[in-house]
Amino acid sequence: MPAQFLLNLFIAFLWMVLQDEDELKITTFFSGFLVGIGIIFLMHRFFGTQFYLRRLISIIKLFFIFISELAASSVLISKQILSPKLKIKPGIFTYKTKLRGDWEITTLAMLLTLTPGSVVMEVNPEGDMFYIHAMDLEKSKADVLRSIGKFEKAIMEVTR
Amino acid sequence: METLIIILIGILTAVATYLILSRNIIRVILGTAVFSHAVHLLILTMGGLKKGSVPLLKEADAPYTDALPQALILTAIVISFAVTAFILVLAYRAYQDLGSDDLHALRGTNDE
Amino acid sequence: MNTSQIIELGAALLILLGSIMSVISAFGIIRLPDVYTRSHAATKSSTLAVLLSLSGAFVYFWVHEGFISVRLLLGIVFVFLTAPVAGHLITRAAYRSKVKLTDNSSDDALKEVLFPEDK
Amino acid sequence: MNNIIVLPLILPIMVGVLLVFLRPYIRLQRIISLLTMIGVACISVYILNRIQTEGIMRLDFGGWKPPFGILFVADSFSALLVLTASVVTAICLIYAFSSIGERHERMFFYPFILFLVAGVNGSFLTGDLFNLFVCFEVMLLASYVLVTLGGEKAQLRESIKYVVINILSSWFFLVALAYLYGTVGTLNMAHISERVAEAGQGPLLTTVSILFLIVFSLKAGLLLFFWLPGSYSAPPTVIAALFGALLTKVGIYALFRTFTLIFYHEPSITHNLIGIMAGITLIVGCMGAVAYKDVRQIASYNVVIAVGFMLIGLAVGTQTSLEGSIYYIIHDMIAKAMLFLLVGTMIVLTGVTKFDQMSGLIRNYPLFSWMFFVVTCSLAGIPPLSGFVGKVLVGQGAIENGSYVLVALAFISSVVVLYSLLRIFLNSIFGETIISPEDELPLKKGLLIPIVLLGIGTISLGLEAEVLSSYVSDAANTLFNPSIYIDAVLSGNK
Amino acid sequence: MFSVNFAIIFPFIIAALVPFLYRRIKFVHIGWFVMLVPITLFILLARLIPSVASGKTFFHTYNWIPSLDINFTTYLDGLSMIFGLLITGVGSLVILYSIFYLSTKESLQHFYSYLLLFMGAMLGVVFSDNLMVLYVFWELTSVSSFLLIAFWNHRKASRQGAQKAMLITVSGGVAMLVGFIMLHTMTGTFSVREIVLSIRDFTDHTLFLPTMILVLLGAFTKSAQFPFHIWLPDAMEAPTPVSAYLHSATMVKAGIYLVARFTPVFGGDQVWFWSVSVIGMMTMFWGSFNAVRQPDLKALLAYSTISQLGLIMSLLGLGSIALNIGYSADSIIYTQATFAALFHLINHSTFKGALFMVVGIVDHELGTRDIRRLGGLFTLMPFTFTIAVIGGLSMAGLPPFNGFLSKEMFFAATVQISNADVFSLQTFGVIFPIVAWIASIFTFVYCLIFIIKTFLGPAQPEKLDKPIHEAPVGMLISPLILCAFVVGIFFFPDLLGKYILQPSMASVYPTFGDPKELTPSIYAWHGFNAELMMTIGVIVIGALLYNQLKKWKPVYGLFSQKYTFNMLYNSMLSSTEKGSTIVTKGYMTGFLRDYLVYIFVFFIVTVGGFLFYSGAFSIDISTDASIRVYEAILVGVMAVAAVAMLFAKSRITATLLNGVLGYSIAIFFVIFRAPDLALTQLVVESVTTALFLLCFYFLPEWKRETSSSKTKLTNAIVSIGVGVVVMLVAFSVLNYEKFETISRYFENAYELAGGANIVNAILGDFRGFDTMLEVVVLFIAGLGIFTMIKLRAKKEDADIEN
Amino acid sequence: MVEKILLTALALFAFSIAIALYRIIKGPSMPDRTVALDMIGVNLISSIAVISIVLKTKAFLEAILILGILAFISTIAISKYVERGVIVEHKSDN
Amino acid sequence: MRINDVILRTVTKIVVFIILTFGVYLFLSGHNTPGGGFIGGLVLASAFVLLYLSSDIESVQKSLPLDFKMVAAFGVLLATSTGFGSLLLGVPFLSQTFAYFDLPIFGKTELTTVTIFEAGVALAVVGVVVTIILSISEDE
Ligand code: NA
Ligand code: NA
Repeated sequence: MPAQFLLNLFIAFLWMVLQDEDELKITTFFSGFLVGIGIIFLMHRFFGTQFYLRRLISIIKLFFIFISELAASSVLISKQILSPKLKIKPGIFTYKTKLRGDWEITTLAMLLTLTPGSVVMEVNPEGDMFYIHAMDLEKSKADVLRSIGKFEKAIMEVTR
Repeated sequence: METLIIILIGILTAVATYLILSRNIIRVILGTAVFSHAVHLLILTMGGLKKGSVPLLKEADAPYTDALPQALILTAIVISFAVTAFILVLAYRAYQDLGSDDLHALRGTNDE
Repeated sequence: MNTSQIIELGAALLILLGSIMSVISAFGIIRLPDVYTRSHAATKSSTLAVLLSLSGAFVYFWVHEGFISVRLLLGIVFVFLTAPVAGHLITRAAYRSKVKLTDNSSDDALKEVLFPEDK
Repeated sequence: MNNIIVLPLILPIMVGVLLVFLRPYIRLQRIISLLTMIGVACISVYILNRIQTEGIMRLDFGGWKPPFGILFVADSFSALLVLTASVVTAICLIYAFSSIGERHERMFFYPFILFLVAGVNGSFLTGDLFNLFVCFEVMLLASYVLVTLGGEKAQLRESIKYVVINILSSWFFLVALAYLYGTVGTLNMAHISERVAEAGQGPLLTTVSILFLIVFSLKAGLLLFFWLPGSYSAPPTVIAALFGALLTKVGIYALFRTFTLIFYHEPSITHNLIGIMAGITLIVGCMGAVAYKDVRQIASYNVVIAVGFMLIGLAVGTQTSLEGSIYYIIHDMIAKAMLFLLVGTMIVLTGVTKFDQMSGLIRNYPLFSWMFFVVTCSLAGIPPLSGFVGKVLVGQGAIENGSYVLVALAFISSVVVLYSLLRIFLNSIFGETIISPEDELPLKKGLLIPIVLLGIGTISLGLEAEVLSSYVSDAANTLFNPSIYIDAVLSGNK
Repeated sequence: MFSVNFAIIFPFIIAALVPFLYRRIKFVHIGWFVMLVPITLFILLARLIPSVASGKTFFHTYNWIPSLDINFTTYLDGLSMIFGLLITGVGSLVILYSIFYLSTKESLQHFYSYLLLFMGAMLGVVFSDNLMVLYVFWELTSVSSFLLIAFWNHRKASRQGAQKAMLITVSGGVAMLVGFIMLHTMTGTFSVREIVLSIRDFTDHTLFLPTMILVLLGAFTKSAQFPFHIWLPDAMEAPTPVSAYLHSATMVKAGIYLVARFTPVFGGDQVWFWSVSVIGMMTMFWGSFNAVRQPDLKALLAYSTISQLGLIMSLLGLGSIALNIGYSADSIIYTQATFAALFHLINHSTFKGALFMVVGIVDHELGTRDIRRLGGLFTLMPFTFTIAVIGGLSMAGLPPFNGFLSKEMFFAATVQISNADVFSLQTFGVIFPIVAWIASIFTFVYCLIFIIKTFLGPAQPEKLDKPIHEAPVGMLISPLILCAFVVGIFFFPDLLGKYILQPSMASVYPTFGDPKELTPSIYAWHGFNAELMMTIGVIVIGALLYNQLKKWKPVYGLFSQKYTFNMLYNSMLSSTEKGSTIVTKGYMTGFLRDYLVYIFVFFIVTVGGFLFYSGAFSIDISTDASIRVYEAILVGVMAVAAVAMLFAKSRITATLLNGVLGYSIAIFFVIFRAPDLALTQLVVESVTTALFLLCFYFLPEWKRETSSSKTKLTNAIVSIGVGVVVMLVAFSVLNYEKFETISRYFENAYELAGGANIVNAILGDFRGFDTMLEVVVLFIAGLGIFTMIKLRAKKEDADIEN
Repeated sequence: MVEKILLTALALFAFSIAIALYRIIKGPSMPDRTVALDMIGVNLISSIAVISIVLKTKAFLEAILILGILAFISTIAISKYVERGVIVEHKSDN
Repeated sequence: MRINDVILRTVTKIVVFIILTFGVYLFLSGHNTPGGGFIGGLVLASAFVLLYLSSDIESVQKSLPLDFKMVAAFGVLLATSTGFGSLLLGVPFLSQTFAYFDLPIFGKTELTTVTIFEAGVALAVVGVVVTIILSISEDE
């Protein structure tokens, strides 16, 4: 994978030189780098390894999953708040995660917490059990569990 | 605006005065904190409010708002921070050794 | 109305949306029954609100002054990074300092782990 | 280049910080701090003499011309006070060597003392009103630390009051500065003076000046001295001595400076108010001085009395009375340091605090006891000790001005001072010896020498008053004619 | 040429050397060396008598503080010569006497140091021309007297006596000092001679009368005049040589000297005449009246001294009338009073000195001074008895002793004054001879008591600890010499008159031409005139009263002990002390809250009061910047948060509310275009909140304020007052538009200081000095906090001193 | 138009702050107040962003980030205080 | 159940670096935009505060073995000695100079003695704030 990166740099440099400008500009270099990314993405199979920016893509993917979840559940919460009568039954439930390691756990916990309807209250000392507070246990537990599944998958794509 | 802020300063001052007259040391310290809020606003107001743009030369055009009071307040903020830190620690050290946070109990035994 | 003005208007509307979200979540912390549910409102809806308004500002400065504010971007990232941690810590602290859940809470999986003696 | 006039402030600060790095080397700390204070004293002598030949010295920090930058202005008044403060501190340091103990010394005692002096000297020298506030804070913070240093119960108890009241007075100071800036729009004292004169002071500026009066009165212990007796009797002897000698003087200096340089247009209001306050201060100070048996309390109320006395000179406001006050301030710095060292040492030697519990110290510690007698006479203004000249001149000025009530109070107060100290002398120093030779604590030379040095100071200052007279009269002249100061600051940029 | 300045300094130098000499010289009484000082000075002075008698004066100046017109100027004239001779002459005799009186076990080095100190100071008083220097020495006499009275300071009575003497004489001295300063204010000089020359121009000055009274206060306290006489009996705690020297012959006469010296200044004034003569008369009467009832010989002599001082004082008062009338043939007659005063001054020193020494001998040899234990000593103590008789009869005013002469002149003066036709003396003048006569009767009585009860009658050896025996020769020499003078002056008074008194009359009446005219010839016999009749009356009635003493002594019981001046003095001191304690502890409550209330109230009253009183208050909201909705809401938030702090039930709520305030202020800093401030405020507020939380760990949760509702109401009123005053002044300041601020200058920050951020340029450059010190402040606080936490009081240390 | 929208938004943010203040005063529990304080911080961030637009200045953008940082730190501190009383520990349990 | 601070610690690891970078930025840019020694120092200090909050004194001290008192003292010394330099040069105390340089990487750069002064300020602020917090926290 370092080879891919070096190549990308080379492409960017080349791009810059090819522009034949009066002075060396960072912006030119940057655009060359973007061009290089495109080229290498197309050609990465020739290296026999994965595309070196795959993680970036996964991150972006994770981000979008998250944004959509956030928006959806925000609407939900707003409705609940603004409904003339509060009809919620909050509660705490547990979830045992497949994820391991500080970074994975933290990321999942944060995503869970950010999506409305759930807050991670505790992580057990072993780091594999979440205690989650749900805004409306009966209705949103299913939602939350679905989201968790999506998040876990997306996270593992990034980290593993 | 100036009138409003000055009234606010008056309220803050009155509150601070009431707090500083308390028996509890923490209330007294909070009183000093509110006092400094009030005076920082006062310095700014006395220097004239909203009379110009942000005092950054490259950022905006003249006329600029009076920068000198701002510099003075900055100094005052830092000093009052130092003093607050000191008196807080003093308060708890006094509590540790004298066993009270009530200034009535910290009256002191003048002789006779 | 040229394009940049339209975009500016869009940015302003984004901000307005953010402020409305903010008020809603503010209502949330009044209406909702306990600290745990309130923290839902606070950590999420207001995160979204700040996200919206900062994005609006970012767009505005980009369009209006051609200025890409790294600070605003950083601010957005920062809010994202910290808001959930804050929510997590507050609710944990609340529970550990024995702040009660609202009466109509249905389930409490933590109670047996943290305060088995209260059962 | 007048850079030399910043040294009385910057030298103690830098050395103080350096000493933090030298924390384990106590002997080295002692030597360096003493040398610093001696150095500052020498520098101020040099400054004082240069002022006589070249006029007021001024240093524009960063080269920014007044009124835009901050500046130090050294006139004879400031330089005299800086000199006295440095000398007294140097002597007190010697006392500290044998009294304060390693625990304190290891806990940055010397840096704090140096910072205190730096703040005091800075307050004397600065020509900028906001900078005066900052210098006050340097001094105050150092004093907060020193008053609690050691953490005795009484210290903690009294220091809370001391700190809170000083925070309040700093707050008033800022409020006053805000008002002043809102009216005259400047911070340089000479420039303020010019603008106030241009506006003819007027009711609003007079109102603001009263606020300044409150601020500095709190510092000086003029009428609003409630913090003083407690906080001066709680800390270790040497710290109390430095407080007694230096702290109130800074407030007094500020009162003199502001009400001669800036707010001198409405003396019928401001100076009369000062006079009333000084009069009441004298009365209640006198009452306090005879109300207690605790020797430190007595000493503290003597500080209050002296404050009232010195301020009479300002209230009267003639050149003679100003001159008298200046003499008296210098005298009081030396004599009060001496008094506090003496009473503190008495307490250490006897283990009790009230004069009726002590007796016959003169048999055990004759020289020490005579020093007490000297300071008693000196503070009572008995000639030819140092208090005399100031007393006469203040009286003379007040009589010339027709302020007879103040004259009466001032002179009666010196009898009360005599009485209050004579009570200690007769009961503790004289009388049956109750300390048997085997119980007698040795009086270390290190404790006696500084006291004797101060004693020599007060005697020689009285006998050799002429040495000071040209400086003092120049100082009074500058105070009496504000244009001298203003011209030196605002015209002829060097 | 011998300088008088040297005469003054010389004793001081020796006084300083005595302690060192004392350590070196063990084999012989140090007094012998000390005695050389007054002897030398006496001889030096005596050599000048002829020149002074011929009208010459000596004047010498050493600069001391020339810029303040305070110089060490001495002036030797007739008046000062009398005193100089007395001081050195009696001084020599007293030291001689003391050599035998004080054993070498006493701390002689102190004794003689003090004595020399006194001698120098006393010489300084009488020779100084500069009033300030005179005052210096005046106070030094008080100080040295204090030290001598407290010589046996382990005795409580000694200490109390010393304190009383010092307080009264120093107070008088202070009053006199003020008088001197006033004189300077009037005349522009501190020189007595110059004042005498120029005083005529100032007699109408408003300060003239106060000055006179203040100077008299100094004189009266020093000379133990009624009602300030109370210190003198207590001063008898001093060793007897001291009593003989200071408290009869010299120091107490400093007041007399002062009055004599200032007679040419104030003497023409009616007030001067009345106060000096009446106070003198009262003192004379009161002293003699009280002397009679004293069982202690020394106390008897003390009251007798008071009485005699009164006599001299009144004579000076009577004599001053001549100055009012002016120099004329008629007025010469009144100067005789002054002449008598000076004459009696010398006589008194001789016989009273001798009498004190007698008492000293009795006390020293027999161990008591109580006449109830004494009697019949004359057989075993013949020399002492002789001295006592000579001195006592002289005091009683009998021939052939000098007291007779001056007493007669005194009577003559009182009779003359009653015939004067100024100051309504025709009506009131008769009081003088009457009082003089009555007082003289009592004087006669106590003289008899002194002689008879001590030396005659039955001896009471059983009441004495020691056998009755004559004193050693050494102790008798001095009183015998004095007795020689007592007798000698009676026989050769004109010698004294010509050489000593005549030049001093010139000092008192400088405008009266040739002093020879003022110097009468003194005769023992001048026919049967009024004064002789009076003297005979005194003897007859006095003898009768003595005889019937037991019958009328209960009269003294009428003067209750409660209402004596001594009691008044004591109760004044103790009630001052008590009152002060009550008042001081009344307001110095130790409660921080009270102190703060005082300060706030003072602020409200002075600043707020003056704001309205002067009409400085003004308000104008028309120039205000506009208010936006969000600004208004934020102001509301701050106001509510602040007020809510008052009602917060827990400290952390209040802390959070304070945080809200801090953050809101930051947003106002944003609104008011202060980015640096906003940043700083935000960080500082957060760190402060964190500090609060850190410290809360060590502090308990706060309790409800349990103050009374009255306290709370006061607090509320004060708080609102402070808020309102701050606000109103702020409005007025805002409306004050006279000056442009200086900060336009900083807008060139980029050119001047290379910074585009003006605030930062101010902080880092224009006002970098503030910033530097601010860092120091922060550093001190940090270091101080570290120290406060790490350096704790040792548990075992007592809570007295570090 | 844009300005009016922005000022409205500002008023709404300020209104949210006022509501949060009510929660701080009312409580009842400390975590409630913490939540509200956090909320005030977040609204202040938004407000500063909007004010920057209104004043047409970038001078306050630093303040936004700082406020984010500080709100976070304050929340941690208060939570720890509520939870343990100690906010800085000597030595961690684990 | 023991508290598991994993989330806090993990996030802090990132956040602290953001804050530190930002602090340095604020300190350096203060001459032209908001910031400067004080604010920079305060922000840096808050980074340390965050470290102590999320972890504990002992472990922070292990990876950051600084005596913050000395840091503060050094800062004060630095700030005052820029003033002292002017004494040696014979210009008024605390005279600051500035100049523009063309530096290889940074381009046209302004270098001022104020920067040294402000560095001293920043160090002092960091040192003092951390000293205060540590002193209190270490108290028993
Ligand atoms: Na303060
Ligand atoms: Na104004």
